[in-house]
Amino acid sequence: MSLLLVIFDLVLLAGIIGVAWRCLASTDLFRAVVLFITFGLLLALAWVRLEAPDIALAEAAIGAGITGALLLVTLERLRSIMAERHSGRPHTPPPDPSGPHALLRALHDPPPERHSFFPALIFALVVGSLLVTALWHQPQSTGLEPVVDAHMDVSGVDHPITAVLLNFRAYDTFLELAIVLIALLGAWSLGRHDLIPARPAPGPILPGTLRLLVPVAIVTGVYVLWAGSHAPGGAFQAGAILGAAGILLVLARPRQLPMAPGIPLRLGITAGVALFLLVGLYGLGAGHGFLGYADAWAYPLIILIEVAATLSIALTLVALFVAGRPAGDDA
Amino acid sequence: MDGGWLLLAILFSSLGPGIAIFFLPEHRHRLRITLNLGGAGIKLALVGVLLAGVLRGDEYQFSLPLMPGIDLVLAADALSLLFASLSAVLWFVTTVYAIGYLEGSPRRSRFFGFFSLCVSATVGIALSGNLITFLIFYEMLTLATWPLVVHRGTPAALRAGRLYLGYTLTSGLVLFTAIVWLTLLAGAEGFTPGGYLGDLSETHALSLQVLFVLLMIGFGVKAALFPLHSWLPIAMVAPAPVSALLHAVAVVKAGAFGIIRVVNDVYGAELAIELGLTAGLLVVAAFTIIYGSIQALRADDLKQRLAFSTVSQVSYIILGVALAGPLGIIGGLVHLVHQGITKITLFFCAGNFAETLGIHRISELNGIGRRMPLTMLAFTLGGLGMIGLPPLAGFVTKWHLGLGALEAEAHWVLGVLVLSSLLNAAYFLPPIIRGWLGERREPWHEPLRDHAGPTRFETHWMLLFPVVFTAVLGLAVGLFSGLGLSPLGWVSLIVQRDYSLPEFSL
Amino acid sequence: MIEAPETWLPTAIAGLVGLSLAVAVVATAWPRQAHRIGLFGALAVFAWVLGLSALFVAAGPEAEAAATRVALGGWEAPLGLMLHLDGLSMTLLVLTAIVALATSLYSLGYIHDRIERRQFWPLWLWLWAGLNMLFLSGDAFNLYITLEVVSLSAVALVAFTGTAAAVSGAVRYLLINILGSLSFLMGVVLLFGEHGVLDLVLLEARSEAGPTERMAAVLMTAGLMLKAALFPLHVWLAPAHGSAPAPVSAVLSGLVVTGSFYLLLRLWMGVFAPLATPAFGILIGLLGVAALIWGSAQALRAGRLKSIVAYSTVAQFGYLLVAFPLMLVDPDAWRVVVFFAVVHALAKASVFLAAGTLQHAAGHDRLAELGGVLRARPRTVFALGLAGVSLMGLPFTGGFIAKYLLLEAGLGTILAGSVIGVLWVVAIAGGGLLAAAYVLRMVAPAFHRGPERAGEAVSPWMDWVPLGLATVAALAGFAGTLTLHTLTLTPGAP
Amino acid sequence: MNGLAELAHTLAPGLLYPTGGAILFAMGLYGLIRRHHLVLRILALNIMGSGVFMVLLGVAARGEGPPDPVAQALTLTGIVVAVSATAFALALVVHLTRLTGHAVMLPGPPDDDAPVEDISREEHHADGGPAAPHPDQDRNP
Repeated sequence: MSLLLVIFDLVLLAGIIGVAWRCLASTDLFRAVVLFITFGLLLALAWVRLEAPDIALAEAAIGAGITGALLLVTLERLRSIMAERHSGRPHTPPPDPSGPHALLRALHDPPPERHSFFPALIFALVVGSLLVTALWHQPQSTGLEPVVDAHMDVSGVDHPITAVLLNFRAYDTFLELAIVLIALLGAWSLGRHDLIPARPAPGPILPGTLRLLVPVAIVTGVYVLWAGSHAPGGAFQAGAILGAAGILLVLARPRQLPMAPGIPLRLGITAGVALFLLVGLYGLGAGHGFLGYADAWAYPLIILIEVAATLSIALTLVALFVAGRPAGDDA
Repeated sequence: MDGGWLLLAILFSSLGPGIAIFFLPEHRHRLRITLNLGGAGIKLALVGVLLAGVLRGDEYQFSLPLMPGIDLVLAADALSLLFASLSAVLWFVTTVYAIGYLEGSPRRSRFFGFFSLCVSATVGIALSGNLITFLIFYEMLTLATWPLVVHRGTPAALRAGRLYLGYTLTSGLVLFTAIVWLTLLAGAEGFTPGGYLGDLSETHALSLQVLFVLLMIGFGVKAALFPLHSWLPIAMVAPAPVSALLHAVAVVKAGAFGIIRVVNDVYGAELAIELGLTAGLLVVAAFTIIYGSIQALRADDLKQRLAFSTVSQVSYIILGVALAGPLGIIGGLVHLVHQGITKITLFFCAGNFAETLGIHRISELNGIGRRMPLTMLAFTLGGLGMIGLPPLAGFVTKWHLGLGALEAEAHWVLGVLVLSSLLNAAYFLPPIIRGWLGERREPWHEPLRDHAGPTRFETHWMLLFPVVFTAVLGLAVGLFSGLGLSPLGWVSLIVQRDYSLPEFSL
Repeated sequence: MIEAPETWLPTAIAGLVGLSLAVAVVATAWPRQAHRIGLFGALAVFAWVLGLSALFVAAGPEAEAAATRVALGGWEAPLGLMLHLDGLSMTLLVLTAIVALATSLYSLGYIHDRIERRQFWPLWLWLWAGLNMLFLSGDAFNLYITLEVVSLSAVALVAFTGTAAAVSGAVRYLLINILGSLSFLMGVVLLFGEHGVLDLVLLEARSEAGPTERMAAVLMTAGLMLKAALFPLHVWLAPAHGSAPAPVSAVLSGLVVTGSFYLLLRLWMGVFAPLATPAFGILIGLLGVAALIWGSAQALRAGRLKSIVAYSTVAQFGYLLVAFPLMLVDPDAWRVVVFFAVVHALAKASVFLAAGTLQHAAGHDRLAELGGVLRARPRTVFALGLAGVSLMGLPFTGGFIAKYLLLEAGLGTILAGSVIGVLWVVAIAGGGLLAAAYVLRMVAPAFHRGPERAGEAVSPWMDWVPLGLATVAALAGFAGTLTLHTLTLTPGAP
Repeated sequence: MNGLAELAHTLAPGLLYPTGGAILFAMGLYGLIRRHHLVLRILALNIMGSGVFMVLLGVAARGEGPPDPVAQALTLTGIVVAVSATAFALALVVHLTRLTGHAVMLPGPPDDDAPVEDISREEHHADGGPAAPHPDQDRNP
């Protein structure tokens, strides 16, 4: 049995490493992205094998799903930019003198130069082997599992990961929400969004599928959110699933990006951090410490925060997919 | 700590107006003059009060801890008062001169701002109570002078500024390193007459020797000791008041004063002789005296000649210190004052010639005595004083240096003194002779009159008054050197206190 | 009734985190008023930090009494996250507050377009909050997160001008930052795998010179050196810092880089202390000398004002590296290093702000064509010069005191018998000359004879704030005793 | 057979996966150095990140009992941070391509003396960088 598992592990790892290698060696960007999405899905499998279903869910939804969508839409944007530059519109600046194949370079990367091969290889080998050596010398520590286990009864939830994320190490989670928000603020500061995600959808299939998919996604998202308190799931996975639904919606409505009103949108993306912070400050005032809850209030507060966080994450991920800020935000 | 505020007040009497002047708009002409002269006057008065106090034997000290082990110490002893009074008097005069000299020229706020900073730094140097404080003001002086050197903004001025900074900052770093090292060895002591390193002479003799060389390099650049002098003649591109200040009061003197402090109050003459340090310094000083004179002989540009003369004359001070006996030190210290007064006169004269008649070269001086008699008279007094004609100031110096040489049994120094006096004569007499006896064929070219209109005197009164004043002062310090409050009398007091000698007459 | 300061400290620390986060969140949610929120928030955070520092110093004189750990949510380590305030973090918090307040005031004048303001302020407030949290964090993984908060907001601000140079600088900066963070995170993971805890104090107690610590040290040091642009991992710095908006450059060169450096220092004084060997110190010191020379050489040939300043950051951080071998001989020297970093941050920020004013007035910052503006704006040039003097380490400035102490430590190592100490002393002394040379390059054109061109009008904020900050940098010399005293309140440090 | 069982025990997930993670980390590093296209570099960084997470989860699964929930929570946080950074990086890449026409970062020091505009001046308005070359773009129905 264990031998079979070992063989499974080895095959899985070989697959992951092989896919990663092909992805990094690829000269065609589209191919690389597809391989990367495959890589993410294989990773999710590995996480299941490592008894981390929460992470597997997150990896599939966020690592492979959302990242994949972001990568694909980026490629689409690059293609359209290069095509526009090539068609020689009057106000385009002169093409980059560094290469006559500027269009090609947008979506292709020529094989790397020979001279960097050995230095890079040796460097990577040294780093990798040192890492492996260090790891093989480590003891079989149990980590913090017993400590978490001992405190589960006062955490307000039944699922240890949720307890860690939203109670024991709530500060990290708060900052994580903040990072998602900052990434969006950064993307918005670059300018208004373009219309690329809203290219006409190829045929009637997508809208048709959507009618089926979006309700399912919403139900799944809400379930995953609710399940988070006692089973694998939680705000991030739910947010990613809802975000994915949102992205599909954006994709399916050609030339009709919803005119997002500025103020509600801002409130929506900040709801998660704002509520989290309010609860945290209340804890500080009430003597439970910053980001602390009274034991009795832990569960409802955690759920409240999770709901707000899910909403904000979903909204932010969709906004990151659209990339630029909506015109409404400047009004 | 009593009276520490007096020291601070002396410092701020120029620092405050200086900072205020920076923020004055260019056209606030009168306010700027008021600030300038007010600051200079207050400083003069305060130094007078301090002088009286020190004469009474009062102690003045101010100290502010900057860091554990680093204190900013201001203190007033007789020696610091010598330099401080010199700066205060000459600053006042130079301020008047500079106001006249720069009348109507642009960027006067900047100029006078840095001018005041420069003097604050000089007074700070004079009043420093320990090496670290000395270094702080010494470096501040470097920085405050640079904008003055490059004030004209010509490529030549900027080149001179770069050279000046290159030399002074490098030497400043050497000095910095040496002082930190010394502090590590001996602790952050204040200046003590007779030195405070005696305990280390057994254990750290080599370190002390190396340190002395480093310190001399650090101070030698500003004091223009050979071979570290090359910046000085090139810095002549600065406006005349700046040259005057650089040569007579601030920069060069700061270097010389540093050397005096190190030999007298850090090492102490005894230790310096014991370690064989003064002998080397003596040779360098003597060489610089001769070298500077010979270079001065070769220069046709008047300011250039004066610059090389400074190189030579400042080394008299160092020569005196290096003789390391009471009489030699009297000669050196008194020359600090005498050279300052005399040299500033000469530079003012050169500035007047240049400003009034556009004359820069010695070969153009023919007959100038008839056009500008007072200035030429002042120049003559200065020149003769430098040569050392009795009873002018220079004679007093050389006389004591000679005595000091005899006392130290360094007879060859007498030869150096005689030779240099001959050389002095050889480069100062020609301009004097030309000025009085030479014939001018063509009419004078009059740039000052052309742009500022006719003047009542031979030149603008603000240019003339300082020249006359310092010339008379130069004459007076020579003539009345026997009085107690003359520079010589004061220097004798310093040496008596430092060497605990009984009252002695000359 | 006045309670002992210790009892208030934990609340005040958590309150600082809460306040700076609240300011950022409110500005994000209400961008229309972001600049007003930013201004009042900046003043509030500044006041809070000053109050906190007063409480902190009052809680001394024992280091243990003043240094405080706050369990967030009431969960003590190893389960929960601890905030950690000691003399080192307190000093850097105060530094951050000063520079950030100046930058905020400056930005009021610099960012005046309505739409730009809405984008700028939330990001800037997040950056500031991130820095505050970085200095207060006492948990290895939380450090990674705060580093990310700082990097992402900093990158967004670099790209803010939207020009090709700025965006390509930002992309490079972002990739480098992600790489650095990942390297750091891998180190954290290794340490976690070995010891099963993330809290820095617990880690420090358990760490020894084993393979895990070695590899973690390599990874985390390399990652932080990347972020701090320490030689030879610095190539990204100049384009990023040089093309960002002026207030952002000031914060990047003054605070963000210092933040990474702070973390390096903290780790090497704590978790990795068993690994510090003389040979390692000498290696780092040599890197520092190389950085000093390379950065100065680049600053001497760069054609743009802000590039010169950016390269000088590389050079000045060389100093900090040179200090590492000194710390091995004289452990007390670390306080000097921090003081130097503080003074550098103040001076560097004011130089960047002054450069921004000139750039704004002239419309560019090409040194060769800047003469007219330099001549017409003596106040800004004075600020540039004053801060430059501090960078050179000349009196009266804070830089002088810092350099004095560094030199003292360097000469101390020579006297203690270390031959290579001569190199450190020469580097410390000579670096000042190189600094003088490039500062002179920036200031000298103001003294050239030529026409004056005041250029575009600048707001009073942009006119006065650089001068004010430069004055603070110069007067920092007088705060030396206080700073060094505060730094002694760091338990566990030598 | 005994040998095989021993081998299987040695190659427990707690050792195997961290090793795999280390390999991914090194591989990502290699790709980051070798590839020039920014999208590929971002992929390389993501692969490095996945390597870190694999080490973390592998380490968490090393003990006898259930895996360490703290490590898993940290990984979750890490993944979200990674996706945020990636999203922002991609937005920057698109913006860069729009401005310069390429999305390649070549090795070596960049040209830092390139002219820089000053946003604080009146004539420059950041009313949508991408919108500038495409006047029809902020037309939202």
